[in-house]
Amino acid sequence: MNVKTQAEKGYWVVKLEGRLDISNSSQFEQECMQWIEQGQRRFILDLGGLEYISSAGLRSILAATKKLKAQKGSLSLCALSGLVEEVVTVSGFDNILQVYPDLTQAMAEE
Amino acid sequence: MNVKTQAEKGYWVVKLEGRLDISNSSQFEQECMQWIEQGQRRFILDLGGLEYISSAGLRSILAATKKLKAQKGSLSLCALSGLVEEVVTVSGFDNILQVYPDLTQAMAEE
Amino acid sequence: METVERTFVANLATIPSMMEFVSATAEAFGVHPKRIMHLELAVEEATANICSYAYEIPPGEVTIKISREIEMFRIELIDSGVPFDPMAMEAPDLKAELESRQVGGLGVFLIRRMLDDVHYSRSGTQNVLSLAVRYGEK
Amino acid sequence: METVERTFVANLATIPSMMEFVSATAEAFGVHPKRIMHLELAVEEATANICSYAYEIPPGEVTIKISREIEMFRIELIDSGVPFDPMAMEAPDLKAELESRQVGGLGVFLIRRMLDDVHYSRSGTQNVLSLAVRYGEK
Ligand SMILES: Nc1ncnc2c1ncn2[C@@H]1O[C@H](COP(=O)(O)OP(=O)(O)O)[C@@H](O)[C@H]1O
Ligand SMILES: Nc1ncnc2c1ncn2[C@@H]1O[C@H](COP(=O)(O)OP(=O)(O)O)[C@@H](O)[C@H]1O
Repeated sequence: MNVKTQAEKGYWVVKLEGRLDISNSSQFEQECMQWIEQGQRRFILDLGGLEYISSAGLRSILAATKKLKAQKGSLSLCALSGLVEEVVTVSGFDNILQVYPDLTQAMAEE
Repeated sequence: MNVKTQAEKGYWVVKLEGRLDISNSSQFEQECMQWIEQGQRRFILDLGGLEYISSAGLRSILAATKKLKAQKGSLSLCALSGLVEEVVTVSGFDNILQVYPDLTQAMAEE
Repeated sequence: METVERTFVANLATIPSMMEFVSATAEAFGVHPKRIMHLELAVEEATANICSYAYEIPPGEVTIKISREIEMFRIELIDSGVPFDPMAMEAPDLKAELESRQVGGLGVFLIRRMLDDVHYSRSGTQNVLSLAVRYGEK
Repeated sequence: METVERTFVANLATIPSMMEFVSATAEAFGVHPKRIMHLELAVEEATANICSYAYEIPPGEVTIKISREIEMFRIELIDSGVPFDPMAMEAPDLKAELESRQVGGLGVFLIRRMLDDVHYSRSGTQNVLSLAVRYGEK
């Protein structure tokens, strides 16, 4: 998986590309925790380039979200498609996380 | 790969099962070096259960053989079949190592 | 050839190879790419569980048997771990709020939701989890 | 389906998945088990070299393209690393005594000996290594 980050209009935008699965989810979770420690509070995960996610991937996102909430931060998702959209919907994660069609809307409405 | 060892009639018999390839050859080489440090000198590698070997695998066997020769020890192979036999022959390793049809002959003639 | 089979060491590092075995075979047999993703997901979830929970003394083994049936592409995951019937599990509470949302229980749920046919049987000392999808996009 | 293709990160940890991709596809397309072993060996040797030598700043990528030709099962390994033509290498000295035997140079030699057709081409910024076997035991 490729991870690119960028600070933009007060958001911490994290672009994921490829696959978020059991082989890299704990590393990704650690990275999230580091960004939070470094003071980032308003995360947007841009999943436009993410092709695959498993429950291990969801778990890492959930852990980061809980940590952020505890620090009065937020985490939202945007640009889901294909399997990723399906998994997020089927698992009900779209009920507990904010999900936006694209990055512009995520930054406007969040 | 499964590795089973046994001291028998003055030989250190190492039975390899499965695949000896780039993912496990350096670990195997380390194990050989440890056995040599522990004082084992006359190795027989029983390859009856080995299904696959690559140049990385050959390299680890060659390294162990050189080390043993330097300590006046020896290493021979036995019970080769299928791809393993082919790779050993094609690479000319049967010219530089003793190769026997089975363990009994390896222990008798070495 | 109607059936292929492979046995893997059941540890987390081999899961990518197991997924690759299934998806390459599915691709060769003409399963729709979308359904291959569903299969991959199910294989990751099920094998991750086998690696983590099935064996009292890990790592054990898991055999993947693939059959090209007429209407379905089927895989069977066979392990010799503790008896475990994933079909007997309750679905997680999908309506739970973030704070109370449990991190576990999703894997089995996803397997059941993504595929066209899932069933479990215990055969002697083995768990057999049978997973199938149709070939088309559906 | 006549061609399948997959791109992998070129590092040693993904080699088992690359080998699995090739051998599962070969098995599905009816290549003889003995020839599948030859293919696996060639893929391990060639991809290990790509992972180790091709990229100045590793890891790069390697694409594996598989084609089901009528007489041959063919795979192409495509990387964007430094130009390297393995067919131009000299064979290692197989008669060398143990003491002088070099540990390197065998990989490329095995690829050339085990398969029915091997050729290299440079296409733009890419190395393309084409490897093929017949379907039968031979
Ligand atoms: N193969 C297995 N053998 C024994 N127990 C299992 C097995 N697979 C799953 N379980 C049990 O079922 C629970 C739910 O599994 P799952 O839905 O994959 O979620 P998670 O692994 O995230 O907890 C696990 O926590 C474990 O206790
Ligand atoms: N993809 C590659 N790019 C650049 N150089 C390579 C590549 N593959 C092989 N080589 C060179 O060719 C040599 C021989 O390779 P090989 O026959 O596989 O043996 P080994 O890797 O054991 O040395 C290597 O040592 C390396 O210098």
